Amino acid sequence: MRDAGADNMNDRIAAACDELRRQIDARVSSYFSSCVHCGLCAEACHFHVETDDPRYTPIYKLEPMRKLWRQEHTLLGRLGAVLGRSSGLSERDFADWEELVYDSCNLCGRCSMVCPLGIDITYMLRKQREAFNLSGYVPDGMQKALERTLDTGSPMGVTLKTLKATLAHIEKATGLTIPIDREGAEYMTLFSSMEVVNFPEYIESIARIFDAAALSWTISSEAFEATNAGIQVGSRDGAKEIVSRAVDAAEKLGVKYLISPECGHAYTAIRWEGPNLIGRRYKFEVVHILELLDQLHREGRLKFSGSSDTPMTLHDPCQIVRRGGVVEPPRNLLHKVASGFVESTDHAAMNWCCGGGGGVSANERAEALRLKVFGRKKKQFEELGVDTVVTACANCRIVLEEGLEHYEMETQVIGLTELVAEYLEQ
Amino acid sequence: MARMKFYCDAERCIECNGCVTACKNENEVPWGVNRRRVVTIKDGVPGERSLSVACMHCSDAPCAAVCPVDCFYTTDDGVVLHDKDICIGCGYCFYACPFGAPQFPADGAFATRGKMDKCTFCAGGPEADNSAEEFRKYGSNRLAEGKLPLCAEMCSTKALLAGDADVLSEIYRKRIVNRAGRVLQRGVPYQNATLRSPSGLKGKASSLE
Amino acid sequence: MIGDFIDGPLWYFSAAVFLLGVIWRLIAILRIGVTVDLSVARSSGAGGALRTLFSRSLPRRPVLTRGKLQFVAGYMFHLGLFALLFLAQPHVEFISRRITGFGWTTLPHWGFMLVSEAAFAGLLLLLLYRLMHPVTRLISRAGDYAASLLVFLVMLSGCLALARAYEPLRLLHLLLAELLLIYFPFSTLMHAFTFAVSRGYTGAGMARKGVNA
Amino acid sequence: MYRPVSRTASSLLLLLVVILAPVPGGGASANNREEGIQVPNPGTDLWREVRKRQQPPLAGVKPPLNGAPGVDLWMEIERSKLSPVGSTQVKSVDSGTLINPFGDEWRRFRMEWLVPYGGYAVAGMFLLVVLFYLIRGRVPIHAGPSDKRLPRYTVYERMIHWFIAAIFLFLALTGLTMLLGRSLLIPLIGAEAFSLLASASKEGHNLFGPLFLLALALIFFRFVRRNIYQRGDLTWLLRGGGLIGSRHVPSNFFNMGEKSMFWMLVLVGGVTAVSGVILVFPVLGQGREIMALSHVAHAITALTMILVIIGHIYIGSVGMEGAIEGMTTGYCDLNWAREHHDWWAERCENNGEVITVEEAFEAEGFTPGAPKHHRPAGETAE
Repeated sequence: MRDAGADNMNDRIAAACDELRRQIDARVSSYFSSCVHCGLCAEACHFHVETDDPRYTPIYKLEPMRKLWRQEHTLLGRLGAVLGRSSGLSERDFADWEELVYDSCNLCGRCSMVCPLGIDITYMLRKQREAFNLSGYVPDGMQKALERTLDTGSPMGVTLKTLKATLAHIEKATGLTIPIDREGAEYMTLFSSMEVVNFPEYIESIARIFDAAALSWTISSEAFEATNAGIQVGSRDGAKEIVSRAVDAAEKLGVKYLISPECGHAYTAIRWEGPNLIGRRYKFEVVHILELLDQLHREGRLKFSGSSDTPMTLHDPCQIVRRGGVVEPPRNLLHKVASGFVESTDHAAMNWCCGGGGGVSANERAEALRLKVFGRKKKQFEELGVDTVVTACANCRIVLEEGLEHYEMETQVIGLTELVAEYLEQ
Repeated sequence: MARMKFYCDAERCIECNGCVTACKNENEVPWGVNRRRVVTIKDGVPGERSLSVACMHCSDAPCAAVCPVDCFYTTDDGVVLHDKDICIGCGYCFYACPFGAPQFPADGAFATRGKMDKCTFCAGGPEADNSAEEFRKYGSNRLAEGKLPLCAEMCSTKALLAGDADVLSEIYRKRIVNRAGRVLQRGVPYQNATLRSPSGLKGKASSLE
Repeated sequence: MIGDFIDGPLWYFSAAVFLLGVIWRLIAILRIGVTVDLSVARSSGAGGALRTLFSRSLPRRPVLTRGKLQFVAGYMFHLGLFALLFLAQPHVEFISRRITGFGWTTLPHWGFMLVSEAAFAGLLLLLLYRLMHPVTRLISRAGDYAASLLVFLVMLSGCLALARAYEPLRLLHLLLAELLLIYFPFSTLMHAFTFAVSRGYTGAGMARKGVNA
Repeated sequence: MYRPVSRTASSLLLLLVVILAPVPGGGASANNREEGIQVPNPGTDLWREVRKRQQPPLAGVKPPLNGAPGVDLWMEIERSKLSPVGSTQVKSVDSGTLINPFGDEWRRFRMEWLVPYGGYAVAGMFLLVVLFYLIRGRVPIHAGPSDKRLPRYTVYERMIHWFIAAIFLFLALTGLTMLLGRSLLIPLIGAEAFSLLASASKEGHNLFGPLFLLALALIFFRFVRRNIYQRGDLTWLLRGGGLIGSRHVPSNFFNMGEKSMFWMLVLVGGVTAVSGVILVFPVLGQGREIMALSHVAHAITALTMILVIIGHIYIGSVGMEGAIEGMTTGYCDLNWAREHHDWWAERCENNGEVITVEEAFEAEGFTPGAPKHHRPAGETAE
């Protein structure tokens, strides 16, 4: 969000530079000190691999931050600045790099896994977005999504009314009661708007699973939205606001656990970044739905009957698996309910991103590029020769579906929770 | 000036290796290097002969001709010497020399070919005569002291001779005459003639002059 | 004489610049600090830091295929250089005489040949890769070339001075090495030390989340 | 007159020498050398006698019985030279051998053939190239430079090309320093400075030598398929690659000349590299004769390569417009390709591989720091 008084462009750039300066911590400084510009990160990035465009080299996307770091944290850089050989960051830098920072990065973290110097590029890009947000060089689509979330509670404009209508529909179909605002419940669950609008099957599935497992759960009418556009745009204030809503609601209801749904950034936001954004630990624990399902199954509260023998593979959502750490639960579940499950090449922590993460799917102008780099997923699926893909992120799911449609592929995409619900022992 | 030469009389050499030892001792030659060696052919069979070989101090030295850095020079006494400060240890002199005189100590950081080392006719090198530096690099400089190479001086049978070529030729000639006389006297083929001076002939085999 | 200067004062000066520079750089980096992560960790960061410190020395398969050349050349250069630096007989001699007071086993001739060939081939190939590949061409800065070139010159002068009979050649090698030491703390050559910090941070951060990085 | 005394080795050497340059032999200078000896010298007398006796005796004439006492002995040594003749307490390479007659042949080869003619050949080649440039000028792209590009060499191909180029240049310079330095450099810089330079050259040459073998292997495996001779290559040869007459001779990715250079490099360069390895490791126990022979092979093949590469560098740089871009940027001008490698260009065009200058420029990753939408318009790849 822009400050009211910072309409002046120079002020905005100065504020952005200040922010960037603040973002440079010991980690960032050690990363830039270590980088030898070997270019290996490019070989891990689907944007480079699919386009062969050298500008999509991950570390190159951090050039503004590196420039500032060099000027203020290295002797030669400071010397250059004193001698007037180099100037600070200009508006031009922000304008030039907006596309590289927002359109061509999913914050998927694949580059961070391969850097021989151990540089976490994603960590820095996430920080750089904070400065870009202040400079005003942010894609409209993403900015609007954030504003809508802050105004209406959902990036897609889903209101409580919409949710209630969906829930009523589900209650009717399943004959179950979905508890809302039940104080003292053990678990509170969040949804992503995408699920409410596009994949109500997910809500129906968890209702049935939780019923089967006799789980004490509830939904808060005050905060049911899990997605956090603030994290994607790089708006600390926005992200904090969105996280606080969920935290406040959960603490008000006194739940022990907060369930993060099948949504990538939602998990990162509430599980890993949330406490840092609000500046304190929660009074509850955050669990991912897949972790919970795996745990319920292990505890014997969840039993399966039969399994699908359709050959299928898992698309690991970056923020849940690689950047979230939920690596084994989806696999444990799949081995129970899908006998035809096969791992694709480059799976788990090295999976290729769908191309829509990091807010790219909300960025209309990046659509052509996103579809182009989806070619990587296409090749991955074709190599494996599997027609069904399971995933656990609503955003991945919609991006996969769009990409498959674009390339006229017959591959089906299904949600893991739904698959689990299907083989639930009644 | 004189022309210094070696001459080894195969009829006299008894393969005692005294010359080799003398050389090593006098010049403190580095490990793995032998400036002089005694080669025995037909070892253990009739016609066995031994020769003590080192640098022959050729008048037109092949080593000097092929040296890429031009480190060889011939002294006024006709001794072929080389400058170890110039030598790069390429080994070309070793390829060109008919007698296998140039030797290469394992030197440098990794025991590759070091600077070439060979017989100096006990004449040292380009450094000041009998300086410590000269001794370290090339060994003794007996010539500067008016002495002949120690190998020849130590030879117990006087098979190995060193000195002015004119004098050596004279000795050589006398020995042939002496031996030829024995051949004529006894009527044996030259190859079978014994080497000792016959008692009947007066002092013809002396090499004392 | 210039030789005495290179062998004496300049050597001590460059060694001091190197030592103090590296320490200063590391302190400067660590002094900035990181904010305490309030999220509940899955596992301790220390184990992850240690793990990543070593795991990143091995390539991951998906990138190994695409970056084959860099890995092969990179290994050749780095391993070769390390062996040359710490196992070559003149270096051990130098270190033992000037720094430690004791020496250790050195490489035999064939071993020296092998590692120096590998180091030279690796460095040349990496430098050419930097010059030829669109990605590295785009992201490389003057400092990267300067560092590569300086290291190459140090290696080359060292190899020219192998006969160990020519003082000027040894001094040239020493001079270049001194320049390298002086340049070291202010260049990307610092990665020789900061890689441990970077890997540690990343490893710890990822281990908290439960991912082996 | 000079005649070979060592059997296999010398006949091989003779063959090489005869092939290299049929210039009248070194007999005259050999005589001069012998005349130069005025002082009586038992060692040389002996040696000369051996040589004389080596000649087949005339029918019915027996050598004098008591000509010289040592000669029969040295004759014996000489005759059985190829088997170990002597035993000695000194254990080192060839220490049992009393005479190495091949040394003299090698000396003659090096001093009377290799150094002078090698030097003249290199200088002559330079002169030839300059003359050619003055007469013929730079071969232009007749249709003029276009704004289209064809991808010609991949990153890897360019890398290994410049890899072998750098190594070759270093080896050629250090090699020529050692070969010609005594004649050319010692008069200029003195023996001591040259000794330092020669030592550095020798150590550098020895260290970089094995890398050439590696680079050669990389080049061979990468380019061999495109260098197999095919139909049309003969026509190219017959018309002298277009030098004879003004018409261009069609060719594929590589033309006949380039293919021949490739094979020359692989075969001749292979000999250079292998003989070099034999010379680099004197510790393997190989005798002087093998080393001297290796040196002969090394020198002849290396000089051949140097001469050819001078031509290669000329035609690849100043000699022809548009020739070097393929190796630096990876892309070549479409018109250049059409004029020099038309079959290949046609195939590429049919495959739709033609791109614009701007596209090539971006793909190369030039001009760091400027993202493409802010790159000044009209800037070219040059």
